[in-house]
Amino acid sequence: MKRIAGFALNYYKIILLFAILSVSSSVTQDPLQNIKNMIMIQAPFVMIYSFGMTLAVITGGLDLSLGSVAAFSTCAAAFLIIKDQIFLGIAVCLLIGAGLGLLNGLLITKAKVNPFIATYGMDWVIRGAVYIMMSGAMIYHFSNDFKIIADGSFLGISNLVYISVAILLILMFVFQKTVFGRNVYSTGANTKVSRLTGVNTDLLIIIVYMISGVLASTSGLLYVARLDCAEAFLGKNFGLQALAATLIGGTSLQGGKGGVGNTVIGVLIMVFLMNCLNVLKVSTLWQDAVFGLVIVVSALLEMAKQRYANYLQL
Amino acid sequence: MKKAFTVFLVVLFSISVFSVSAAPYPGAVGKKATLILKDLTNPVWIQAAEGAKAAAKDFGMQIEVVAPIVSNNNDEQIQLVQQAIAKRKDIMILTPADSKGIVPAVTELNKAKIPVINLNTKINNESGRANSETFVVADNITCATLCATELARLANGSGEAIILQGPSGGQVTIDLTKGAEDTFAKYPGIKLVDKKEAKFDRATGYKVTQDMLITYPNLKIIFSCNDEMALGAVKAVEEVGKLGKIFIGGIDGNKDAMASIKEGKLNTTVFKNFWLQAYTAVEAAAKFLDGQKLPALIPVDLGIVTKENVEKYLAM
Amino acid sequence: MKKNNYSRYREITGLLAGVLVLFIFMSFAAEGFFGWYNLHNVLKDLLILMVVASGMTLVILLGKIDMSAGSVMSLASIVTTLLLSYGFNIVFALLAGLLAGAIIGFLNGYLVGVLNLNHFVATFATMSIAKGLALVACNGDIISSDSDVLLFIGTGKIFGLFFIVWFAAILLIIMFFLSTKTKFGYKIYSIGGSEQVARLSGIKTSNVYLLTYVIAGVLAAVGGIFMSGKANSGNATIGDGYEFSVIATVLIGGTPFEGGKGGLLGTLIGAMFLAILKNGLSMLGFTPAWQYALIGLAILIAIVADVSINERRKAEEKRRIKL
Amino acid sequence: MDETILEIRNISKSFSGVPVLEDINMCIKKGEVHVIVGENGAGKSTLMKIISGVYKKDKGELFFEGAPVQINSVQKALSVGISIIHQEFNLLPHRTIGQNIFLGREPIKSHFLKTIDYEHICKRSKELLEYLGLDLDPRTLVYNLGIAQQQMVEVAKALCFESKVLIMDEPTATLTRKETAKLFEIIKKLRSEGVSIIYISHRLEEIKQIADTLTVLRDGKVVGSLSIEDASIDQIIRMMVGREIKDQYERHYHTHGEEVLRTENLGAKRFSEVNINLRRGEIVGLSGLVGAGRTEIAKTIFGEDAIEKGSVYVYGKKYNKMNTQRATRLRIGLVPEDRKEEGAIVEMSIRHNIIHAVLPRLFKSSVISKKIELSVASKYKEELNIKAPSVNKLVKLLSGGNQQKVVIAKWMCADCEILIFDEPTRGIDVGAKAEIYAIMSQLVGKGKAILMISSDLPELIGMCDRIYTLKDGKVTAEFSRTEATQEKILAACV
Repeated sequence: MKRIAGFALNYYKIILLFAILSVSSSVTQDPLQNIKNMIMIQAPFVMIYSFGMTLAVITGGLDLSLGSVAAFSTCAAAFLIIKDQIFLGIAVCLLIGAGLGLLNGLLITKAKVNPFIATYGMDWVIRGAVYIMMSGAMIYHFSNDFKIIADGSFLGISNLVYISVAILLILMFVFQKTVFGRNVYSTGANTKVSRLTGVNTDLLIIIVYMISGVLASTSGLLYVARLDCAEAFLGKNFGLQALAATLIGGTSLQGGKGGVGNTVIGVLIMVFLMNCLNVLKVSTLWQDAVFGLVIVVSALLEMAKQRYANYLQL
Repeated sequence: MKKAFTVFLVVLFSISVFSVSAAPYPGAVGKKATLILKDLTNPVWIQAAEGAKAAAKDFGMQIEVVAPIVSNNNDEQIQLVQQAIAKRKDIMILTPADSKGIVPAVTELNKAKIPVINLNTKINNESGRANSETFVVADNITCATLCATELARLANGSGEAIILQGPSGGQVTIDLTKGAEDTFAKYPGIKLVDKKEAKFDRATGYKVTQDMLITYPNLKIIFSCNDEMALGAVKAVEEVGKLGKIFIGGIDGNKDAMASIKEGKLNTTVFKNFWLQAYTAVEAAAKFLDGQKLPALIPVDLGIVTKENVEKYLAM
Repeated sequence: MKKNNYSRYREITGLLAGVLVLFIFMSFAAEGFFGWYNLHNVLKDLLILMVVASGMTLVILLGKIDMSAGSVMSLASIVTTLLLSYGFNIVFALLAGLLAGAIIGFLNGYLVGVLNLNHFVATFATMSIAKGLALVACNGDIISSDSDVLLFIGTGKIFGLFFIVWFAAILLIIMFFLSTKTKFGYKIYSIGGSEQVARLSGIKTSNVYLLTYVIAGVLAAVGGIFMSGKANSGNATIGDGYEFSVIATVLIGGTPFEGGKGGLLGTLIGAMFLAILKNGLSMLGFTPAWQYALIGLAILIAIVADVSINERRKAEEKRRIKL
Repeated sequence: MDETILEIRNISKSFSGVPVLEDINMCIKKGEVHVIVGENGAGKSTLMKIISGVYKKDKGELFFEGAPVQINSVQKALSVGISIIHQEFNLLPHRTIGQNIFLGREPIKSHFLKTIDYEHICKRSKELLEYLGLDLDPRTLVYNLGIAQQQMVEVAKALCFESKVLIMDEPTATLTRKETAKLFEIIKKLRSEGVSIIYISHRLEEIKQIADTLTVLRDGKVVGSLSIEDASIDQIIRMMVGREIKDQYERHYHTHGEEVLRTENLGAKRFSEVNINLRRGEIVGLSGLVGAGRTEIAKTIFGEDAIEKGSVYVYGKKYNKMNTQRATRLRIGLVPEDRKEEGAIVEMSIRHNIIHAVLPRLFKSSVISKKIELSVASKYKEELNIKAPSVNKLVKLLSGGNQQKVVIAKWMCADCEILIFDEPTRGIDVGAKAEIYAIMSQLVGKGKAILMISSDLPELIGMCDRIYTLKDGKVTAEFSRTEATQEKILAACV
């Protein structure tokens, strides 16, 4: 009995995932296409910017400016891409993402502003800047060479999957297997100890926010490529959605725990659940309430899991 | 020197006299007006601001165009109304984000004796406390009716339909949904199977449509509360190869929506002509200030854009 | 003795000076800003913000956060107007609105104080739950109210001052009293200062968490009812994003996330800062796009200034005390 | 006088399966000063925390004034009449003195509104402060106070409970001689008023001055209780340690190598004009009262705090600026005082912590090999005898001594040449203490240099080759191993 409970606690998210999937599959006529939609198209977008949030959360902070960073960088880049300077445009987009991340990081480490309010303030500033920059314009009808990034597929699998899996693998490698990643975790768990062990914690945190910015602009770029339009209000709900996915995935706000792997599960739960509600024909009005419940329940289960793990170790 | 100055003054005077005499509504010249919009970050509303400014220039009025920071926020609109009263504006052109919630602010305008020109969305005046001089009609219920009728025509009056909505609880969503629902109800063959929130956002519209295509394989009509979501839906429908089988309609008349119609992807949209709306409203304000009587309703030509007439709208 | 009183308020004098400068600048620069009509309205709006922020201040003094404040406003607005539209008595409807806030507050307090869930996660979840409940209750519709009482709450005047001003002033005096003069207020500061010390002093922390979150919920509900009074209608989007403004207000007012220091007076000045800034920028004719950027910048500058002043003090104090 | 006020019967307590107290029996009489002595880790503080309701006992009973009492919360202990001055400060820095003194039991003005009578708080606090001979305004915020003043506020806090049993856990650790004398006066006054005082101290010389009865604890057991007239210092020490003191400090002295660290007129916030040096194969002690600037010197050398004046020479090279990255690159390691907050990441595993400092050097390609990581971590776990089933165990689940060994292992693993130990044995049981001494000894044997900070004078004298004494941020004296005695050092510190 105890063993079953332990198993359930350790793998409850996977169990939940399959439960949701089987419900939604049983009511749809084309479950395969449905799963394909979710995994190949819907999840990758959310995943990439959620990774950014996850990394920020691992350092013990959070990044509420993801959406506006995505909007600003893609809108700026779109001016170039529309003139068919695709590579330059992409480079500019990612650079702007990194630059805005740098600003966040500097505010947090050097000016010592709490990450919550720092990234929230930055969100306003950047969003304002992109509105001013676009002043009501939209940029659309990009060339196919650019759109193929998000639209194309290889061996029947969407490019989005390749891109997001590649990003996932790189991030997993960097954050699980390298000295840099290890130090990020240590810094998140206890910044002071890490600094007293000779880690340049400020630099690490800045780099993480830069990566987070780059991830935000990457996902923004993919949206632009997929939907063929760059506009100023892209990503208004990125921040809160990414936070929800990260929390459902089980990355703790205390920092130093969890990881992008968890967030994959968190994103899948979110996407599957949203889809499940849709195919079950549940009114959209219920969505918010259901999400709130899922976050509470997963946080409580996560806590139970921690207690159980501690209990086992004693 | 003195002479030169006199000449200068005379020239200046004659210019001003000339310009006044050229103005169609002399009573409006130099008057201060405020136009409150629902939003000033969205392209279509920025067009409206441009229209209003053009009109103000034509009629020699001073106009200030404002909007809430958070789009469609009623409370901020109330604050903007109060600011306009504080600035003692001569006339107010108001586009309420919430037709019920704006009522107390309009009451205040009435008390301050600032005439109100109602634009776009009707102020709910059931209580009789929110009087406006005229209503420049480009309201969403009419838009929704136009679009839904066109979609129903395309679908030969039968089939399953869904509505993609803006943020739940917002006035725009409520009105558009009502217009579409009422219209579809007139066709016994059309079954409205679902309404889904897609936040006025292209990406969300795309994602929700994917789910809807799975849930309702026989879907025939997608009514979208704005062009953004409609274009997201087009993308989703295109990917499953059902373009032409499913009829998609949007609202607003964005440039890229019309481009999409031209390509034969999006089926229809309602050209709300925000520029003209605002221009008409400011003109109505000028007429009122000039002492002319205004009709209760001033319709603005809302065009239903289809593949056949899209060239005309694109040229505008 | 004088010196000590001074040091107690020293932390907010800088901000107060900033507010004054802002006020004077706006009075000269913005047409229509300096006038009773406008200032009266600014006062009303800042007091609505302040009512919600005073609940948030208590929560942040505890070292926690309440992300659900905005959603609670929407929920209270919907509950009240919905009951009114069903023909219930106004008093009953208002109480029900407040009760809705209290229930969400209790849920927050229970999750945080009793189940020991992370406060951000817990209130982030109840934020969705409360918003969802509001949407479900009103079926996604705006609810109009014919109640003159509700309208009076939002726009009515007594002796030339808005009802909201009177009510909020009384409420704030009570809150100020509660937080500085009562046992409960002392407990909040103690727990925020150090939960361990508070425990060792025999304070039952979970009760304080529960009560504080309930108060924050009720005050958010009051804010929501004020807002629906101003519009004389109920709207499930009334409080969208409001929690962020409220948290920014509290932080600008010098109550940091660590808890245990700061207080309502600072928050009041923070609310003045934001309200004057918003009104003034709008009066100056900045477009929403520019307002976005400038408000964000102002928040960052205010916080950075506050942090850099406190940072120096903190370095001092770290060497002196170990907790 | 002979009336028993508090009786402790068969109290046992264990943490994470490690017994800390076993079958403790003790009698506290009314109006006596009962001193409890014992080494760090003997269980004194734990016992006091059980009596004052902070911890729950596993087994045993408490009798107060002859009747059994269940003390299961701090509140309960206070209501019975037991209060405690903890070893660590329990003050809120952003509250006033008055508010701190009355923390948790503020006087109420109106029962209906539950308002606090701040006037009364200030008046009563003022009285208490005057009683303690302090001229302070009760409205002062605590963070404006010095360490000694804070300690006196703690005393005032306990006094105002009007308790029948007052526990003082090392109250004089941070006080000057004058303040200590004042405190003793107060203790005597309280005793004459019938208050029983349980007094915990390390300073044996104090005990003779104030104690009526003495109980010695060792390894969680009562070794014996005796009246103060019957006790000699030697006897107490023997009871405390259970063996001759010299056994503990296993030192082999070596010839000293070249100088590796020197400070030249080093100054920062809490100290100035500090000139000390450190050679290979040498343990140098820093002694001084809490607040004298010992930890600050260590942190400045290590680069955590900024150098404001002067410079640090490492291996003969001059540095006017230092940061922790540079310090670690120079193979300096700091074992800080606060293990859980500054020493180890307790939420992470032993393995993570051990290889934390060596990471960039161990994995030059920056890719971590789990195999190497495991083997390195296991090697140090074995070498330092860290008691844990595996290196994957979380540090927070280890005992204090093993946590400290993990921190030391971190620096040994990074092959540090210069190690700074700040209170390395605080709160560690006797066995582990000896192990840590052995490790230190072994390190200097290998030619490393150690700077050691400790409040435990016998430990300093036993371990160090040289000792610097500090007072108010200035070096007051330097003693060689042969010169150093407790009396001399103390005299130079106060």
